[in-house]
Amino acid sequence: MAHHLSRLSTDLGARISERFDAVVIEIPAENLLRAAYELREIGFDRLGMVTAVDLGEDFEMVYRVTSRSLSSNAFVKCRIGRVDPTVSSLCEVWPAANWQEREVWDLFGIDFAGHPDMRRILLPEEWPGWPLRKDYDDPNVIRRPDYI
Amino acid sequence: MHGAFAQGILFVLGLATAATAFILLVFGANALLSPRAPSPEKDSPFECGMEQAGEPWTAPRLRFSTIAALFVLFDAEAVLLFSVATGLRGHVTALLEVATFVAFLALGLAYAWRKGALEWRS
Amino acid sequence: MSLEVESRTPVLGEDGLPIEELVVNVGPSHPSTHGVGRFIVHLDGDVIVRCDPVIGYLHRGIEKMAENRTYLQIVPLTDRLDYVGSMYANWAYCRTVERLAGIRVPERAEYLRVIVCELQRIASHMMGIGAAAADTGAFSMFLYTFDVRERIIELFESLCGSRLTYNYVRPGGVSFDAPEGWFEGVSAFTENVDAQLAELDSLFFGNVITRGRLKGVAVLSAEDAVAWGASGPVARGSGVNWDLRKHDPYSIYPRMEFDVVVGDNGDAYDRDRCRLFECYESAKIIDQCIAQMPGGSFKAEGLPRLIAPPAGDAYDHIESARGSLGVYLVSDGSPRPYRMKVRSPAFCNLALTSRLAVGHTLPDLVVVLGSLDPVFGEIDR
Amino acid sequence: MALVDRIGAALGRTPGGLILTSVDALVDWSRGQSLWAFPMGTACCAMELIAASFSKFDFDRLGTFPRPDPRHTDVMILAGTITEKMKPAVRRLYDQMPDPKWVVAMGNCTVSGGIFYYDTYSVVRGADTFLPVDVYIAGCPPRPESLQDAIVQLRELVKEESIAPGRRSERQVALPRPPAEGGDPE
Repeated sequence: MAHHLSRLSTDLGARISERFDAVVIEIPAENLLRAAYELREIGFDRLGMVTAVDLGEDFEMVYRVTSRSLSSNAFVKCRIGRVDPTVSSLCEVWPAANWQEREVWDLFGIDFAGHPDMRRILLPEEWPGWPLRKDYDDPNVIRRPDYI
Repeated sequence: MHGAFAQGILFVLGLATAATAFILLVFGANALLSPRAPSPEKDSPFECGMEQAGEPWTAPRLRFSTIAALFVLFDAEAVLLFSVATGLRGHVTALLEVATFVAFLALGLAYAWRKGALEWRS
Repeated sequence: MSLEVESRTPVLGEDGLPIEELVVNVGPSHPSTHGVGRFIVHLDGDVIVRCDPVIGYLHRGIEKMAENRTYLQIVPLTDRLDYVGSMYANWAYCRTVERLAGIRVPERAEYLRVIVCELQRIASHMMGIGAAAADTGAFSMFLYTFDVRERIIELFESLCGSRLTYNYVRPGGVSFDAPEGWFEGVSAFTENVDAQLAELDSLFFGNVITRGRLKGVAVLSAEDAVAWGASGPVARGSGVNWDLRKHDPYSIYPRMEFDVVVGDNGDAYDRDRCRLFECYESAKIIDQCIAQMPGGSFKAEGLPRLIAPPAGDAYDHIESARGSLGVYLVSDGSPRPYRMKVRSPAFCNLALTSRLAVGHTLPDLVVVLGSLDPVFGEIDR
Repeated sequence: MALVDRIGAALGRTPGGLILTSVDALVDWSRGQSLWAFPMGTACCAMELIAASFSKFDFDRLGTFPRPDPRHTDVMILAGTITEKMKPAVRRLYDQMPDPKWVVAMGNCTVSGGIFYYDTYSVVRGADTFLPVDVYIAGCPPRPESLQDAIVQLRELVKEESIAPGRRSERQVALPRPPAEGGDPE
């Protein structure tokens, strides 16, 4: 498995670390699309999950891909800046990303360049703000009192 | 003959009046006793809770009308066959007449089939 | 609040005449959408030209709520995700917390979890097949499948006291041990479930009207199923041999012998039938679990009251009735997760409707939805 | 003024209102025995509503027949969480129901937002903020028996309706009604 990914780290600047259950691949955001094509060639034909984490100063995109032939899983992570966050859309590599990217756009406000149908999917169209960001404040949200 | 005939007529008239009376009673009670509170939202068309997504006044497809015409045609044929079947039971010549009648209509059906009028989708 | 319909560019039909599309709204309150999904359907006559799903009518923001609750308080939230099979979300979430915090779960708890989740699979499939049957007119089938489901709900009620939102699987084990006599009840259930499933099979799938309505509708190819991320009976119905219990084994599934049900031509008939045959396999698994049931405690000892796992992230998934249900947790060392993401199988399966429904008639849209078995609590989260 | 209001008013003026009360009793009894339900099922309570209408708990013996069409129904059973995106749809479906109509709020989410009260941005905290709710059922989800008990309790409320306009029993006045802006066209 590791030699497959070695090409990734050499020409795409990926940092690969092995965890007991999955390979974690950190990719600079501009090489994400080429890395995705590369991964699909290697055999990662299933995109399981697309999500984002608001780390305060920037966002971290987390993709989880699975390869049935190699029977192994991989996390692909990349960091994007907080101001006007955009990342290339992986719809043409794995169509499964279509709806999940729309959900990340809907809840985080991260734009996906090249997405065929970039609309909100869960919230009404005219919903102000991006709810899952840490700095999202909504007047009618009632905070739960901290008993613990 | 006279008695049975009158009895038949009475029976039919009695049935008709009973049916209409029942319907008038039910709908009349409903019209009398149900409250009226008309409002623009109440009259808006029901589309699963949403506003109407597009106006319903669109031109229907041609195939609906061809299928309807064919149905009326063969339905009329069936109606005629009923009268023939009851009236001319047991005569050989009747069989021939009915056979030619049905043959002509079968010819029409075969023509429609060949022309593809029965295909629902192109 | 209506979705603005684009300007009417005349689409030319095959006979050159402009087609005026009839736009119909199969909206949130509709018996055949199995919940609050909305499908804006563009019709040419009664043939669907375009169908785009609108979801989010049950989006409660569970992922945002989870960021302000401790790890134990999130378990009742996961019950409300896939409310037809709430044991799954419990288990997927608890596996991720255990992986994050490094908690070892005793053997007996793993066996109880597998028994409970396989029972839940039968109950969830009974709802899925019943609803799909009711949509094609076989309403009595829905009553028959609900009879089986009610028996399972009675077993759950005697186990953890609730009919639908069980809150049974907790990080580190399960909340209650099985009361005595419960295992006899379960094995009594699995004994005659095979006969009932055979009856359902002949009642619905043997019926010639069902074959006419379901066969050949919404054919999903294996490549599309994998490319669009479909999983569970939807993917297996079109020949994708991928079942997490077998191909990415977790818990004690390696000790169980069962076979993965795979359909061949990927139409609505195969998907629904795969669900029914999976119930046979689940019954087999339950019997084996009861046979090998070990003693011992049902909860990990020495578990701190307030679980505060070390900083890091973890992802784990299980094979739920709808597919691979995964939970991704990011923790920053505090007793509250920093981020929780639920990877919902029904969400990815529903994305297929816009491709599967095109070309079919409007009544077939109901069959397509029935075969995808959406549950909107899990889709909208 | 519908014909029935004039009849009701006229009957009301008869001495002692004997005829009006007897007509009311007959009308209310017949309505109470066949309250057709509009299953506004959104979340988990919908599963219990389905379980309640099937053979084990059998809603039909109370005369309650689930009809998914607002035009055919008298009671709207709100089963499940109502979100901001769903609120206009629920309000429109309530408006499209013919009079006389009642609302049963089933489950904690419709009564007060329930488990989704805190920290959510998209849940309506209680159906009575925009709908006139008549019977509240606690439970998450409530058992089918408590749902059927709600319909039996609703019959008491139905018994207080009158065909003469303007007669509202104190129990109906005491029920919380939504503020005027989202108000019921009382």
